[in-house]
Amino acid sequence: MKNPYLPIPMVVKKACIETTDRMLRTVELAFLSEEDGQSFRFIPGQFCELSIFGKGEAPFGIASSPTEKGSLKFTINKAGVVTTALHHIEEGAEIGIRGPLGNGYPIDLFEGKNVLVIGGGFAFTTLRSLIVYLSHPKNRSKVGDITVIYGARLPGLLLYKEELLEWEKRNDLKLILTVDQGDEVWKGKVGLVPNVLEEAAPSSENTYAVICGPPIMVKFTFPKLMALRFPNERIFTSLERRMKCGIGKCGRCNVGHLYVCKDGPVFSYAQLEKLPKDY
Amino acid sequence: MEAHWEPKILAFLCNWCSYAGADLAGTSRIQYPPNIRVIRVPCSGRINPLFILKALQSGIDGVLVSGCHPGDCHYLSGNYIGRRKSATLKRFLEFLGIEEGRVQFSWVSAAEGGKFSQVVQEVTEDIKRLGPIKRFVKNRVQGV
Amino acid sequence: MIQQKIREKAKELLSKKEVDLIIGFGEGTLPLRATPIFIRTPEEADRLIWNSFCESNLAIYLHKFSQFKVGLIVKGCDARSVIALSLEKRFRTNPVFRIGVPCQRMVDRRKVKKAVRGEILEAYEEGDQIIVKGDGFQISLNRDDFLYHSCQVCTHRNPTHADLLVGDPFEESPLLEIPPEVREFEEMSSEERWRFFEKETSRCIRCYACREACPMCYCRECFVDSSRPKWLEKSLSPSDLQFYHIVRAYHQTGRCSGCGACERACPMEIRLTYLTRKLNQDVKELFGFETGIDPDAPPPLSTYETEDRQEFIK
Amino acid sequence: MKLKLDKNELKPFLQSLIEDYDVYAPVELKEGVSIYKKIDQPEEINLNLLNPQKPVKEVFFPQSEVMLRYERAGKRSQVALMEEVVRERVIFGARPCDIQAISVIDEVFLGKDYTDVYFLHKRKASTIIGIACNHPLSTCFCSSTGGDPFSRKGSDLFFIDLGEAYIAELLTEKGMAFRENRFFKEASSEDLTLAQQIEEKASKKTDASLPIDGIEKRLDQMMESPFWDRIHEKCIGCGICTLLCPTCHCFDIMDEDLAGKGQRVRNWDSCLSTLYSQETSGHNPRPTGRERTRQRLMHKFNYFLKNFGRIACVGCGRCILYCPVNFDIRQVIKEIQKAGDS
Repeated sequence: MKNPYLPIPMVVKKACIETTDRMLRTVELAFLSEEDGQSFRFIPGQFCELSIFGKGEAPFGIASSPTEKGSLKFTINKAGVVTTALHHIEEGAEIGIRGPLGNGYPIDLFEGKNVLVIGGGFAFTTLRSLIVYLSHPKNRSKVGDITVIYGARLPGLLLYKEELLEWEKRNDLKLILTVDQGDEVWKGKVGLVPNVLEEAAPSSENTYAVICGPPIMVKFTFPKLMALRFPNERIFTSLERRMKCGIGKCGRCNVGHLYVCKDGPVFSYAQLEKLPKDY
Repeated sequence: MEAHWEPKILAFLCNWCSYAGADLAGTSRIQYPPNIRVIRVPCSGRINPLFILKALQSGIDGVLVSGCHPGDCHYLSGNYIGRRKSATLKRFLEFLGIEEGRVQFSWVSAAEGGKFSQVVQEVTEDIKRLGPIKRFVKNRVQGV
Repeated sequence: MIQQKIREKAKELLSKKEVDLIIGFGEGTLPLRATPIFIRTPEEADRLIWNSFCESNLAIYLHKFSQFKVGLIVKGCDARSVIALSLEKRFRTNPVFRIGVPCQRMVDRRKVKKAVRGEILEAYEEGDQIIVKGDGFQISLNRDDFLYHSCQVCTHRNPTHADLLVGDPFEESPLLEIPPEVREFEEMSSEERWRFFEKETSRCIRCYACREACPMCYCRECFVDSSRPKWLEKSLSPSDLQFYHIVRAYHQTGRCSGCGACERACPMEIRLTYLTRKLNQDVKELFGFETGIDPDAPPPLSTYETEDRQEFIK
Repeated sequence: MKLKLDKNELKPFLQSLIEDYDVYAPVELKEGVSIYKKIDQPEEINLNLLNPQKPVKEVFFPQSEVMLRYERAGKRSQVALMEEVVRERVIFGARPCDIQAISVIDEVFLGKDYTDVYFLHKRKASTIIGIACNHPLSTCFCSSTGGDPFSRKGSDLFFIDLGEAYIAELLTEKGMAFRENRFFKEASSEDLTLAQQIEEKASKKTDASLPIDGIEKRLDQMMESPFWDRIHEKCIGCGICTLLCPTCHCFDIMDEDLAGKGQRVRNWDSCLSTLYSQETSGHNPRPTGRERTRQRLMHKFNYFLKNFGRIACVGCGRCILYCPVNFDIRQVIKEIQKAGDS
């Protein structure tokens, strides 16, 4: 029987610092065994436990899209022991991963619908996965309009800057970037994500909203979506909790009777409303 | 006891005195046993008892903490505060059953290269007499 | 008697709104036990009790209730913990109102249980006797034979610096100078002492109840929980258990009131007070300091005298 | 099948078990303190305490368990999994509540999505010999939580103490393997009648009156109730109740490393610890004793029931016996009823 605690060996293919504060680093991992690579199937919104022997494990949303074959990307905020190690790890080094874990975004539901993606700060990772996935030539026709609102505190803190530039050029994707505080070269919007959302006022008709960001942003975005008449069942968000096992055994990440690692991390607002406010 | 056993001794030396004392011993070509590994600290008052315990647990056979003579502290009172910690910790460890002499203290000024050498010799002899540390040291599980 | 007075004082303080709540003892759900209770209205004050089972050091609750004006029932040890905490500036905003009760020394429920065959279903005090009853038995035990180690040797049963005192102060002398097992320990060789410590700590299950029960263990991050630096591992390696117990005790140097809450809390019955007792002795001998007696004397490890002893330094 | 083991045959019986199995049984570490431990000799067993402090779950889910060992060589790591159980095990002397509790943990660890192989292997390799509680304590309330002092559920063999002998009931396939055991003999009808009488007497002794029926519904309404503001007040946040609980199964995973070699270990964890749910950012969804106490009780009496159709409490009474401040879960259950009904 498969041991769900055994990490799959991968190797760091590429790594780069994303932001001017140097707190966010994206690592691209390749499978050491081809077999592992082939059997690893995931959907946007799922996560993995990254494992560095001697330091431990920590959960990270998968930032790459299932359409980007052969490797996995993760963007890591430097905070604790494992994330610091992940910031120091060199290209070519081995790393373990366990996953894919969790449920992911309900991409089947999105078929034939418009998708509104709202992101803030470094929680944009799994949203990148979603956007790349949906806008892939193979999938683009399956959904209607794609609108992306993405904000960060400062222009330098936006993730995936080169890709953002490319997305801006696309005509099948509407991208609105905003920062809390601009600088001399910033040409985009200045303002908080909930306010920018209110101003952009995307139609809720036939549309699903996906939000991921710091708790405070999510908290203030929900009412704005309500005002735009998004029904609860069509708003999805990804929760973050302290996790260890990632498979619903170790306790700790539950919200009510549901486990963020196993039953989430993606929940609809309708689900969250029924759960205790324990997050 | 293993035939070739040489004790490992960790010495926490105050930057302003004992560390310079050790340096002086070196430049003056005064010999002292090579058993000590030096960690330079800003003041003997900086020594957290956890440092000493962690060293012993990791298999260090003896610990020496050396700072400035009373009245000479670069920060005025660091060594006095350290002295109280040292006094209570030393007694407590001995009470618990860690052998007397595993953890030692000295005052060595920057000018006392000779004294430094003397202290290291004494400490090394004491630890040799005690033998390798057995109590408290962590027996790593197989493979670790 | 004392119980009645405690209730009266509590009612008075609550009705005059001098305190937000009274923290004291109420009837426990098990024989030989009292339990901490939190009284907010004069009507509830009749739930307060006083007997030889009021073992908890209630100063532990001052952290939890720091935003309130607390009236605290204090025995000698609780009172000294309050002083020690205030020396460490734990409650600057709301001073604690201390209702002092001279302590008759508390009964060690485990000792009583072990002296009896069969389960104790009921227990009460009658003069200097404890009457215990169970299925088919009733036994009378001499109270003073069943006291906590920490209580046997206690020389500060009268609360220091209480805001009011309920009951008459006792003459301060220990029931026992040194408990026999401590004397035994002191006569051991270094090796034997280590074996004893090793054996005791080997039962540790790392519940940290000894830490949580101690009013002085309030670090925001305990050294055992620190991940950077990681001082020790969290498994049951004997050395890590010893590490924890050495540092937990040593961190009490000059801060421990000797209440024995750590030892009472331990579900594995690890002997702990002999460690802190030794530290208290040393601090008294070296620096002339006793925890919680002088509300102005700085904690001994945060100060110094130029004439402190140093014969141990080369 | 019901057989009989004379008490003077107990030691040879256990000795024979030790030869064939790893035998785990209650062992006294100090007067009044015991745990389940692997024994080398029958004399080590001590059944004086009804329940050892640490529950029998420890045999299946050790407090500290090495999950894997690793060794780094250059840029690659060698990994060795530590999930195998080398020798078959017999657990002797566990009480019905503790055995019930194992089936509670089964629900989580043997879950359908992922199987905790460490637990599974130990579970499969074990034969459980339960012992009936002739004299339950006043803190026992198994009869309120769906068990009773003579519950055979989960035992492969079940012993009933008749004074001079044990009745040995062989209940499962694993139990039936002992059918031909040379120390067992046939039980007489008098023996069986006596066992019956003891059972009837004991079953009346445990508290069956706790209002646990419907507790889930009551708690559903109580998530934000001021009830929690008061109930946690005296709790000092030590983990005794959770660490000694036979059904609690939370754990933490840590690496223990020494210069490129090391092991990944899991250790029991407790929802009452501040760090349990504290995120690296410092944010804690359960910042105070109020939320943590609520989590402990909600998990046992509401969440677990929602997920698995049963409560996660077997009424062993350990949390009552060992709590330093006399936090009594029976009282809390009653107060939940009061609060829920008002």
